[in-house]
Amino acid sequence: MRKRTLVKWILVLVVIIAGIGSYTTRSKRATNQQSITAVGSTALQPLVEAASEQYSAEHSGIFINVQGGGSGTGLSQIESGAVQMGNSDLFAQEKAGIDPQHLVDHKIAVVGVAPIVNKKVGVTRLTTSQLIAIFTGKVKNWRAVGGKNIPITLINRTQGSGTRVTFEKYALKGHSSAVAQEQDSSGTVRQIVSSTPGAVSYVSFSYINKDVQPISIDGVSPTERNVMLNHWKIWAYEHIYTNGKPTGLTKKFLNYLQTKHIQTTLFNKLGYISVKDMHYQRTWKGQLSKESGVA
Amino acid sequence: MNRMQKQSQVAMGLLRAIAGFVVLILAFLIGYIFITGLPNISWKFLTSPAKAFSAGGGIGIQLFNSFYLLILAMLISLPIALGASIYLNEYAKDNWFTSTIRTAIEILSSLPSVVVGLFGFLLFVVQYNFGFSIISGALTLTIFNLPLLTRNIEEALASVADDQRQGGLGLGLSKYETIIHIVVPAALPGIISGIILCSGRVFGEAAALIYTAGQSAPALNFADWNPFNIDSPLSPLRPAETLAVHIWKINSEGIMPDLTKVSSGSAAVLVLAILIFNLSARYIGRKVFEKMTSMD
Amino acid sequence: MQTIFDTQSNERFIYHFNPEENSIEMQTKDLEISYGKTLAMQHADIQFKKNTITALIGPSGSGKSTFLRALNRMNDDVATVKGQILYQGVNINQPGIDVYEVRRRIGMVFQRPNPFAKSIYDNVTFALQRRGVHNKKVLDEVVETTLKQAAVWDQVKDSLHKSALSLSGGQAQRVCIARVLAVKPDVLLLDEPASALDPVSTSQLEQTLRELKPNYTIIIVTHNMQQAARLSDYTVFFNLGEAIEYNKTRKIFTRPKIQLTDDYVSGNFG
Amino acid sequence: MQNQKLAKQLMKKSKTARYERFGRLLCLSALLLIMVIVIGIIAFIATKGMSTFMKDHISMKDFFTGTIWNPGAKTPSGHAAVGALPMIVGSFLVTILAAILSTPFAIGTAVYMTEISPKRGAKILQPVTELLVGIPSVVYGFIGLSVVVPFVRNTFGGSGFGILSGTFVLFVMILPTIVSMTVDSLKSVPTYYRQASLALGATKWQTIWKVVLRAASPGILTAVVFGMARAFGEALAVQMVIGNASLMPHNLVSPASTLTSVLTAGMGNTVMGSLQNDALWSLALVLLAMSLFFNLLVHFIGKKGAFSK
Repeated sequence: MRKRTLVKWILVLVVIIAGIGSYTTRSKRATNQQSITAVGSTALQPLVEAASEQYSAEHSGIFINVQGGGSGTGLSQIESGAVQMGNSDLFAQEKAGIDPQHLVDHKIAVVGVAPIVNKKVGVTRLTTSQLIAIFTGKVKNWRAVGGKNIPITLINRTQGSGTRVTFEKYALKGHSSAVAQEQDSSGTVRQIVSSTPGAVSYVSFSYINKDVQPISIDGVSPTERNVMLNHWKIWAYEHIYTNGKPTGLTKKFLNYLQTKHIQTTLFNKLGYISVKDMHYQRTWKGQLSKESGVA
Repeated sequence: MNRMQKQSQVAMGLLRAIAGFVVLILAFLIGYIFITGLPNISWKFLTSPAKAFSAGGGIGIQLFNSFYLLILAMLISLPIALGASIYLNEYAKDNWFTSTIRTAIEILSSLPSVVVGLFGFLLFVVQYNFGFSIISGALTLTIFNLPLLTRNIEEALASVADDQRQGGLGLGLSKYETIIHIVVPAALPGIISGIILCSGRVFGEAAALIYTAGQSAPALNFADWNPFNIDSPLSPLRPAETLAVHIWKINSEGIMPDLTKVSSGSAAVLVLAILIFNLSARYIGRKVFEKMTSMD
Repeated sequence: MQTIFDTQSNERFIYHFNPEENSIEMQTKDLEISYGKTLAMQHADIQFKKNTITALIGPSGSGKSTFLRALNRMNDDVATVKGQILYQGVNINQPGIDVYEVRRRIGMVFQRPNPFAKSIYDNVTFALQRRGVHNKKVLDEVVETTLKQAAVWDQVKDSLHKSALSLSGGQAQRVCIARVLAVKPDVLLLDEPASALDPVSTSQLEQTLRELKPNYTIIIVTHNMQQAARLSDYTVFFNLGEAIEYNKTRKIFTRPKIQLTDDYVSGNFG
Repeated sequence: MQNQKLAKQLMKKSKTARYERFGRLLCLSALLLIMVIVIGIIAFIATKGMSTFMKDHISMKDFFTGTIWNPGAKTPSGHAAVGALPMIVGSFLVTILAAILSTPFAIGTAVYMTEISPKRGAKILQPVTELLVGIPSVVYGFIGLSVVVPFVRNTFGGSGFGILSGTFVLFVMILPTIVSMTVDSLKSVPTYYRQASLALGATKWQTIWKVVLRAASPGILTAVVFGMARAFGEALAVQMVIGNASLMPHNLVSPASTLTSVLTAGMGNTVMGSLQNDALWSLALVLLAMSLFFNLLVHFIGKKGAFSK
């Protein structure tokens, strides 16, 4: 018993010494390390994360912490100043409960959104009015729009999701989708559409793969080229917001995201469209102006 | 009498069938996870870092994070849960106040973990400014874990026969000494299985961690074990995506081409890890128990 | 010698020792025990003589175990105890008394053998270790003396570091007695210590108690009237929460003063 | 006098007594810490959840009886579209059905593990059930999506998404919890109960049914409550198979939603402090209130059971 007490004290001592030792010998980098945090949109997360890794690799002692959490979280956290960058799929103005006054928008990329259907419905093209009829629940069977005799299963993204807002605004011309199944992630939506007969939903271009059938609207197919020319109307910006003008590391990193190197390599891999390649710009209210390049 | 015997036989048969059916379900589940997952597991998969959008990513860091967070969360929550369950089981009088506490704890355990996660987010990440970090995650997991752990330990303590306690008291020992040195060791098998149960839950938890430990796993320098350096694996202030969070993330937003492979492989690794964890915890528990019951 | 005959009812007879006699180890005065609102024991005025064995007998629910447990305040958490409990003249049922010290001096052995999930050695030395005795020599000696006193040394001396859970009932019970002896009590309280034992173990246990008598004051609750008759010097008969008769054992079993006692010891009820 | 010396010795606070006070305090503070956390979370959810009614002035009636969920918008009849009824009904149905379905299975399995074949139970079933607790919900969800949903679609019709699929997935998910806790409570029934019953000539089945299960019933009830609690709080898995549509369920195979699924899905997409966000916290508050209700109900049943025994 007494031996045990001794052992206990020795252990405590060792831990303390180890603690002091490791504190004093901590790497010199630690003292001049810089770290910033980006939070928000899960759609933008992979891009920012990949860019931050490259940036950290190129600049030692820099630490960029990229988290998801959703656009709502991104905007609330940047508004409250808890983080340095807030990632969002939507304009801050489009989001209820956000005061956009102090927020500075940095449009990082453009994503296209396309309707997708289960491969067995036998439909590859629709008109806008057909699409609206389907999503508002007026048409209930694929036969009515030239497909097979399969009932339509509607799958929505969650209310407030950027993809859904974009889709309702530009594909359904402002109509709200009928109340139906909701899923809160693109991956799940794709999985459900690919496995459920008669399912229809919408995802951003990067999620389209061989398991699902993308739909052309009014004869325009969902391609990046068509988005750049605004022939394909269903697209949106990916934003990084800062609280006030960006400074220091945040500014450097945002600039880094705009470099040609990143925009050509990472963007292509992820299926994003560079803002520079766009022939048009759009305000949050949807007004178009024929200008290319970044703001 | 004969009819009774027959009834008993039928009932026994039914019970066996039920148990068999449950085993079948469980076997199917585990089989499904392993069959889809195991072929994707390789040494490289287990050790290399994840890739966001190209094939061939691994889960090395996530695996380490999962274990590290689990250990931290357990280190924090175990003493608290033990103390609380001792109080509830041994000291608290059986009155409305105690039952209110019990009810409150039970209710807490039914909250969706995302709520606990958001609570942790607002408290630790934002309020205390710990950021998306291991420490935020571990504290949130502690909150998530405490109710069930307390409950399980209390159950284990309650199953120790009263004469053990009286034996201690009859020797002039304090209640506390009796509990710590006699009741707790006697309850150890039950406590360990409670810990295993909770560890499994913690290990597989995603929603509570998304907003606290974060969903990114920056590269770690496995040569540097100084917890004060931010790229050290031990650093409590680095963000740490766990395996369960990783599975959740790639399933919901992943765009890498080998998504299903990574996802099913990760799930199999997770289940495997829990299996190994369970077996070793059991083994250690038995050893500890043997040690306590034989030699000092 | 002085006896008090309860004149209020002819149904009680409580033997009292001469107050000058300095050999009373324990004594209760007007003890009243209740569980919540239920009264479990009242008017208990019993004296226990030093270095004797006193048996407490009575039918189930007569309060004998409750009474025994009150003597070293084991009932503290569950029951309310009123009245005085004198131990060597000191009232131990008063606030400020350190119950742990009381229980050390007045040890208790229980109905079912309850060895701890530890080795035999640790079972015996545990309480001492908790009280800060760590000297191995001292502990070894205590283990040997107490196990010898409890008459179990020869059977376990080669397996002291084996788990006490592996012992048979009789051996376990005697290890439990050794465990109590290790803290050097003055009084031993035993609550039906033989009820879970076979006849051979029981007679060994009784022999052990006889051997302990010169050094300890022993109070034993028993269901077994033969056991009370052959083992004890004094006997208290309880019924329905009252001490009905207290006298020398010989008298209780041969010439009880109270009819109820007669009925009980001759097996008419209980 | 010797008497006084002894009295002094007995009146002195011994080391043991101090140790006892210290230990008791330690345990109490652990419990208080948990209480602070519990109260903190409950207060946190309550304030957040009440602000829908206090700050945003939504009427309770609209919230609890409305069937259209689109916070921020108006229903066609001009009320605020924060009708939580579909989710409440959905949560209720899924939880109750899953509990009803899994309780007999869990009890059967637990009885098998403790009464019929303890060896096999300890060797195979217990590790397996403990293993299952650790499988992340998202994996359950995906297995549900690829196995249960098609099964329900092909067997019962509909799209496969709905209460029924949710029930099946939850059934498997809460099974381990209920089984292991039931096993614990069965084990704590003293062996002599069984022996006494068998000695009276009761068959094994009668012993199990009339003695063991009866004696363990409070523990089993607790196990079921905990199972239901898990079902209640479960989000990710249910969300994938229930369809997650805030519609009143008209049958078991039509898409529905639960409080947790809507809550989890919506949290990241709303802005803290906005009506949309507050409404989600109100759902959390409802969840809290409902599990309180269940809890009290079971305690009540447990007490009744204890009396009739």
